Amino acid sequence: MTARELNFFYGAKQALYDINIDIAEKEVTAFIGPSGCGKSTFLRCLNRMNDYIDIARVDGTIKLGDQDIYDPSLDVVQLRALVGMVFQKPNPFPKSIYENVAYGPKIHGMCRNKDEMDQVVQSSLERAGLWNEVKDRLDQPGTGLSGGQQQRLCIARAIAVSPDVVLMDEPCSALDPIATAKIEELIDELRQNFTIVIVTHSMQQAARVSQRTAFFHLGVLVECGETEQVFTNPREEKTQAYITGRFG
Amino acid sequence: MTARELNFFYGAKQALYDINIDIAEKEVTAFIGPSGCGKSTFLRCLNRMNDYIDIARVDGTIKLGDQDIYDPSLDVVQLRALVGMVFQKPNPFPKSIYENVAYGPKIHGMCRNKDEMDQVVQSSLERAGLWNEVKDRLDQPGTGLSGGQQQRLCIARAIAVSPDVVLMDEPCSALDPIATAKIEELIDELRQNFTIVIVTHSMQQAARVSQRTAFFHLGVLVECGETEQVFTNPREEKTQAYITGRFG
Amino acid sequence: ADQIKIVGSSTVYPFSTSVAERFAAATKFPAPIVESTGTGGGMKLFCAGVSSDTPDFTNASRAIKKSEYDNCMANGVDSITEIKIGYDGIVFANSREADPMPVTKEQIFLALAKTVPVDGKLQDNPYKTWKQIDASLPDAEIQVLGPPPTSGTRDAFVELVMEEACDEIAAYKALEGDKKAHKAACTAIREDGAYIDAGENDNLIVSKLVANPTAFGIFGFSFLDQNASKIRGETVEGVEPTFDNIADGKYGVSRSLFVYVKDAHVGQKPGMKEFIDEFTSEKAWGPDGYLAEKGLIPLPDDERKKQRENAMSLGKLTM
Amino acid sequence: MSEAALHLPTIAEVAKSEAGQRRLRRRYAAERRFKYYGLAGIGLGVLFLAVMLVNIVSTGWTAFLQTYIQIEVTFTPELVDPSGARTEDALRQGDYYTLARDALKQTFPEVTGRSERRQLNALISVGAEHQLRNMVIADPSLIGTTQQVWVLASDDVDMFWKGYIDRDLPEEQRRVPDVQIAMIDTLESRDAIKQEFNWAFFTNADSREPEMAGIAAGVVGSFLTLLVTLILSLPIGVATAIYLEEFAPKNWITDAIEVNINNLAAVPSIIFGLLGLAVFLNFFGLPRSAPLVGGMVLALMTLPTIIIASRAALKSVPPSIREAALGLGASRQQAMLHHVMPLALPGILTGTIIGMAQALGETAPLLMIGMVAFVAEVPGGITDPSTALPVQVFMWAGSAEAAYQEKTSAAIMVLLIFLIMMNAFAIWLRKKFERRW
Amino acid sequence: MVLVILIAILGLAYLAFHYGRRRALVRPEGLPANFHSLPSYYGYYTMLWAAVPPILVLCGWLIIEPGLLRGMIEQQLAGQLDESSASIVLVMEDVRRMASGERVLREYGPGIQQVVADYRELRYIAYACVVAVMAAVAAAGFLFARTRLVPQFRARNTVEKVVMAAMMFSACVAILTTVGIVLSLLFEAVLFFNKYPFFDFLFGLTWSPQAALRADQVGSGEGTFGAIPLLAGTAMISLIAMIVAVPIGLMAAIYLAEYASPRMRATAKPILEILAGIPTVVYGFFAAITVAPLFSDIGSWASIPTSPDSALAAGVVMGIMIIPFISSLSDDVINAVPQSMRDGSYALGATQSETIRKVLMPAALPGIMGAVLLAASRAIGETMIVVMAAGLVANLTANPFEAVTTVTVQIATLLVGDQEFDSAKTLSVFALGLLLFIVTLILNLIALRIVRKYREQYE
Ligand SMILES: Nc1ncnc2c1ncn2[C@@H]1O[C@H](COP(=O)(O)OP(=O)(O)OP(=O)(O)O)[C@@H](O)[C@H]1O
Ligand SMILES: Nc1ncnc2c1ncn2[C@@H]1O[C@H](COP(=O)(O)OP(=O)(O)OP(=O)(O)O)[C@@H](O)[C@H]1O
Ligand SMILES: [Mg+2]
Ligand SMILES: [Mg+2]
Ligand SMILES: O=P([O-])([O-])[O-]
Repeated sequence: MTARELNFFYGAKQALYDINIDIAEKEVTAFIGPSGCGKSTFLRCLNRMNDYIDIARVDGTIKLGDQDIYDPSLDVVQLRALVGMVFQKPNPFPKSIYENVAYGPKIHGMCRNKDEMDQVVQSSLERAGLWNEVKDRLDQPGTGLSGGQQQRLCIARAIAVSPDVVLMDEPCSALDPIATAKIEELIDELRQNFTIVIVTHSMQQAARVSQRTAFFHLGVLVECGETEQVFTNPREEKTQAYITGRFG
Repeated sequence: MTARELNFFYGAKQALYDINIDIAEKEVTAFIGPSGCGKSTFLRCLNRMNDYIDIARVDGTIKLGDQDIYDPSLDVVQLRALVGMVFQKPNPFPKSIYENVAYGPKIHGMCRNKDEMDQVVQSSLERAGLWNEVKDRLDQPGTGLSGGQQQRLCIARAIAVSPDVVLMDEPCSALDPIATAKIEELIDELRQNFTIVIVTHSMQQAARVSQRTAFFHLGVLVECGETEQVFTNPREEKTQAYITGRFG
Repeated sequence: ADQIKIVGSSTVYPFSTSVAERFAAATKFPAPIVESTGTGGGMKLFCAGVSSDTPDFTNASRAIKKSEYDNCMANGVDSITEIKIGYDGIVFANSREADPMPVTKEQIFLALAKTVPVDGKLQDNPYKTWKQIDASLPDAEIQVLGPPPTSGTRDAFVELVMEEACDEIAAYKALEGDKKAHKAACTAIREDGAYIDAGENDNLIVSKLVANPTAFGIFGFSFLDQNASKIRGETVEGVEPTFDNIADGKYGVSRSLFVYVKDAHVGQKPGMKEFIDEFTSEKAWGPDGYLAEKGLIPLPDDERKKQRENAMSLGKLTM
Repeated sequence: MSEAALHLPTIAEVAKSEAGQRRLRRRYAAERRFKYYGLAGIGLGVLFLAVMLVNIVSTGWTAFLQTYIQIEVTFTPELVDPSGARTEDALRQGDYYTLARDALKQTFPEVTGRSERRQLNALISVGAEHQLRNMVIADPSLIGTTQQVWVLASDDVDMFWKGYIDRDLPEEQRRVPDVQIAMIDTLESRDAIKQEFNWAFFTNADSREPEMAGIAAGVVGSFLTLLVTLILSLPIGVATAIYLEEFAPKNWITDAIEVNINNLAAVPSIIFGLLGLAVFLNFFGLPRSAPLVGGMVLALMTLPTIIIASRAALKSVPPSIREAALGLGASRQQAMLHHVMPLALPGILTGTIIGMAQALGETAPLLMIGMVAFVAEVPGGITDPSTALPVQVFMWAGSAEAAYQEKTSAAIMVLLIFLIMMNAFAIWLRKKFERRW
Repeated sequence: MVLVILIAILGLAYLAFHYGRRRALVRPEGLPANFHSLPSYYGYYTMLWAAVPPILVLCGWLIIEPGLLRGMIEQQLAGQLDESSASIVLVMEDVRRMASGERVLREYGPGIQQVVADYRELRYIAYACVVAVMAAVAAAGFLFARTRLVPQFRARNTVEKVVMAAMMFSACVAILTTVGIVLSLLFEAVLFFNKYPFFDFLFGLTWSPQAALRADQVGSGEGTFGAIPLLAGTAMISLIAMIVAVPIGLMAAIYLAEYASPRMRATAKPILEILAGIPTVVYGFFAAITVAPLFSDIGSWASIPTSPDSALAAGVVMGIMIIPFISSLSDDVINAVPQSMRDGSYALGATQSETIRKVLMPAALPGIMGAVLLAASRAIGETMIVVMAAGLVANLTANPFEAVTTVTVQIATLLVGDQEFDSAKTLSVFALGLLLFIVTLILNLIALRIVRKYREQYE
């Protein structure tokens, strides 16, 4: 995905300034930056989740492949299927585990029959590393799982429609360290099949899971590059200041 | 202040285990540790703010000078005047700036007349480094200030009753970097007059402002010592792991 | 709390309030409070005792019952005076849009009784239309809206129409030996939907009749009087329910209305005597009086005189 | 990864396929339909409301006008004050009935026959007598003079003049016979009949004569009742809410209280009437028909509303405010009184007003405690017998005279205006003090 | 008299407050805040001790006064009573009036005049005693409070305990109300069940309270009181109401919560809520005059057995009334579903209606169920609409075009009916009231449980 000259406004307040970025395919890109710098806002621009905020306004282009995602001819419903999302707090639907995963394929009419659906559910749960833990209780509510399992269920749900890109907004910040480690492992595996964008507060986490890192500050994309390079040898002074903990 | 063999329970769940700590006077002590490790819980034990949680139960002793603060003969209201508190989110009363600062002295009957009160308000605001910014609008609502100013107002409010100890629970986590820097500066100044205990998520901040650091993990006080020493040469392996970002 | 307090029947309520209003305007006494509690409820309050918090008068759409009288006595209300104030015609009416349908009491009985004689044998009322009762009547479904069992109007209707008709029908003569069974057979009203209990609000009956021209209603004359443009009172036994016919006693379906006085309060509560005086004055209950205007059918002249004398001298009721 | 998964289509393929596009169109159609259902729901609700309002207003508005007739009155001393004492008492007892009749005779000298005279007398209201009486008492010098006086017409004339009675109907079917119509026509030709705004509707108490009936007693009765309700339910409700929300320990007693309150909010109002009858009237011996008892019953009914609203208001004050106060050494009650209460007050008031509005419209419990009374004088205190506005509506709805129908609707209009005003005030209050934390 | 005493007590309270406060203001030089609490708390403390005991005394006196005084002169009065034929109660009333200097209508002889004089004197003495006692307890309270006005005394804590007690008492009013309701119904209901067997009432299939009005009227006997037809009628009308209200209310709530712009929400919601604010008498009027004839026409046109006061008319109008209950409660419930649920669904490419139907509705279902049950209990207890628009005869029918009656209708009509008060007919009102209370109680308890569970789920 690429963004060009992207400006974003909440009413009169500008939240993003002239963002230009290329998000590499089948890699993990991490967004870091102090609180309120616009990471989540930008992430939500990528699958137009900001559409539902009345006062929000976007300027500039974001392309998925060759397709401008803000092009009126593009259907937002299908865009969201192509660009999945995982949230900060695990938010499984209050339905069974099976139905949670099957929800996406069902509404998009991706499966012709129950067998296909079963397959999709199973393979998604397998890819999310949850299958072994839940295969005997697919009909139990997803809300009954532990926090880490719930988050993996949400990831399974997101990848069940086989999207191109998966966006994750601080997916581990509500989890304990062990669950966090599991999710990080999973992200590492998933990048074989999906382009992944992850927002994180923890620089350690960014360093651990991402191949590329983008540093935001006050709505501006300060620096974007190989994770290795950004953390050891940042081009910008601000990045340097941030990662060494001089502010934030 | 000293705590001895302090155990704390939320109902059946133990949140703190055998805490023993001496908090040095006129110094800044920082509590660090991963989320949910009990930092806030312990801080709130120090001025008995946990009293109002129905299911909470405390075991062990905490002394302020020679006074056991959980002694039934001690009036909790007076304890709180001696041990002030500043919270994570700036929480000025929705009243004028003047009234915000004057509230503590008023309920404790500390001033005999308006003049005395004026003096207390002014000196508190001065010490909180806010006087110059607000002296012309003391009658305007405290909620109209910027976040950083609000937090300084809360500090002014806390020190207006001239407590011995000021507790701060992540006082900067809702603030932007510039405001954070100001508060940190202020804390540094205040320690001339007050004993300060600060909970922080940011190890950098702990390193910057504190003289002593205590590291909590899963309700246990793992290590407590000179900040310098804890960060450069921790005694415990867990501390080492935490400050180098291997978990949390 | 020095006003006169009146409770009791909803039927008498409009008349008592009329008197109360004139009384208040023409004298220096405060306006009496009139509460519509129903006859039974009124009796209970009235007989609760003597003291200025208890009612001074109660209205009734029937005479006081022995048990109520005893209750009064037991509670120290040892002297009450009965005033019969007039009649309330009970009419059998329907919408003006329908054709007139003169009826007899027997026809009404056959239409409404729970059991009727068929070929000399009593059985559950089989009639669905008026025509089945009598060939001269229209071929319309029987549908009669009337007062509920709780009401004094219903009671009077049963007595004056149903029982009288019943006495004329041969099939019931056989039962005469067993008084109880006879009564039961004569007074029970069918419950299969042809008779519709229509609540205490007679205005609603009127509007329901207007909406449904095949339906008939049973209610007090004053409602017919006020709604003459929309509804017609049917001729019963050849007599039309008009003011004069009822006053003359020609129209047979009417009942007496009463007011009871708590004698002990006369001389205690200001205005008691004057109120009785106003109620029993010609200007109020006479043929040209304002109560007649409200729909009260006056007593005959001599009866009025007797009632007034008895009332003014507080003749004590004995049972 | 299972091998079977390889056959599955990806979303990108599905989206591009013909079937996928068709499906998408169907989904959007469903979306639009669903939205219309929602709109229809609201529309139906609003439609019902509109129908009811139109219904009420169209029958009720004429009650705000009343018909008057001009007659020539000679204040004969023999009738007005036979004793010649000229004291107020003496003047009050004058024969205004005959005076009014004579005046009509004087105005229509051509009417002679007995029955026609009766029709003539029926032109004017009983109120005319009262009016003449009050004129004389106010100004005894009128005695002996002859005056042109506008007096209240009777309800039948009023109905006729307003067009509710069709003059083309056969005579026996209308309340106004031909003779009277002729008289009214005469009056019209002399400009001696007119319609005026019906102030009396607002200043008079109930009356047996529809043309004189007003809502003053009902309004004052409702006001007194609500006053009692407010005085009782507001402090008790707020104290309860504060206790439950801020101080109550979590135990079975608190639980019982909560369940009780929530249950009382949905207990049928008529049951509260039975409670009032049994406890307040029969057990405590409080006076019947009094706003005091009505207010007490309604207060019990309103309590849950106030408690629930107050608790919501208290809950919406962020805990940080309490913590701030407590952290400074305020006691819990001080924190409550100094900081939480002022912030919760708008919410509490909103709940209170809504509770009061409900209480204002309540009828059934008042029927049980004797507030269905004919009250011809505006009540002066909370122990005076009294009625209430909705009960007045109920009583008028059951009266025989056709003219009460428009009065009923008009009283409903007044009641609705009060209710809407109260609700609007509550909404305004909520808007004005709405705070996002 | 009482007023004067009350004013005196208030004055005393004010003085006591000031005294207490002043005492706490005095403090040794240079020692700020050495009293435990703020001065005004010492004021309140003193005030409570000085004012509450005399007020309690006064209340006690006012309760026993009439009986006490009357008892004291009744004997004397009885001796004089042959003078007048009026009952002792009335004479007593007159005596009290005369003693207070009011005029009475009756003429009384010197004997009674003497009683009046005695009564007046007695009352005078009694009041003097009471005032003396009050003064004594006030002084004692004050003096006691005075001994506690020392720095170590925790006045605030004590005052706060009193305030807390007052608040706890307020909280108990709700319980007292319920107890009052149950007792007031139970007492008379038991009388009813003495006359009529409990199980016949609960399971009887005929409701026909046609008790005889006059002794000679044997016919219908004491009446039959089987509650089933009433319950069935109530259920039918409520069901019709719910069938009208639930879809409309729910759809309106969904639109308001999910689609409507803030402007529309701000206007449409209050407008709908007016429907709930309209007095039920008005609905009753509307149902009886406008709606009932309409359904009656429809019924006859479709040649279904039809009654002019059909269950349908009352039910539909009641349904209209209930719309705002459903819509408001459901609106709250839908809003309580966390935004994260919506986000989750949108992020998977669901449209808004899919999100609502497949995610929000299932999530909100328990809450909506609770709302529906609460509204149902409202419908069951609604009185005025059915009193004016529903029937009075207890038909056991399933045809909504026919008339049925409800529990509340029977309560309202029987109680103001023609029967004596101790007849089974009138007493049955209380049995019905009890039944109604229990039914709605059960419904409410279930509904509240569901709603509570639901709230906890998302808290
Ligand atoms: N719905 C909204 N309406 C108005 N302003 C908003 C809204 N959401 C976010 N903002 C503002 O936009 C700015 C960027 O917010 P954003 O949530 O993107 O930051 P972030 O980098 O994700 O922060 P965090 O790390 O705390 O999640 C912030 O100043 C925030 O206050
Ligand atoms: N009111 C409460 N009731 C029950 N458990 C609680 C309560 N408050 C905190 N806890 C639990 O106690 C533990 C310690 O919580 P505490 O808030 O002290 O952690 P913390 O170190 O301050 O975390 P953070 O950095 O997120 O503020 C956590 O597991 C938390 O879930
Ligand atoms: Mg964010
Ligand atoms: Mg914390
Ligand atoms: O109210 P009534 O007793 O006359 O029916």
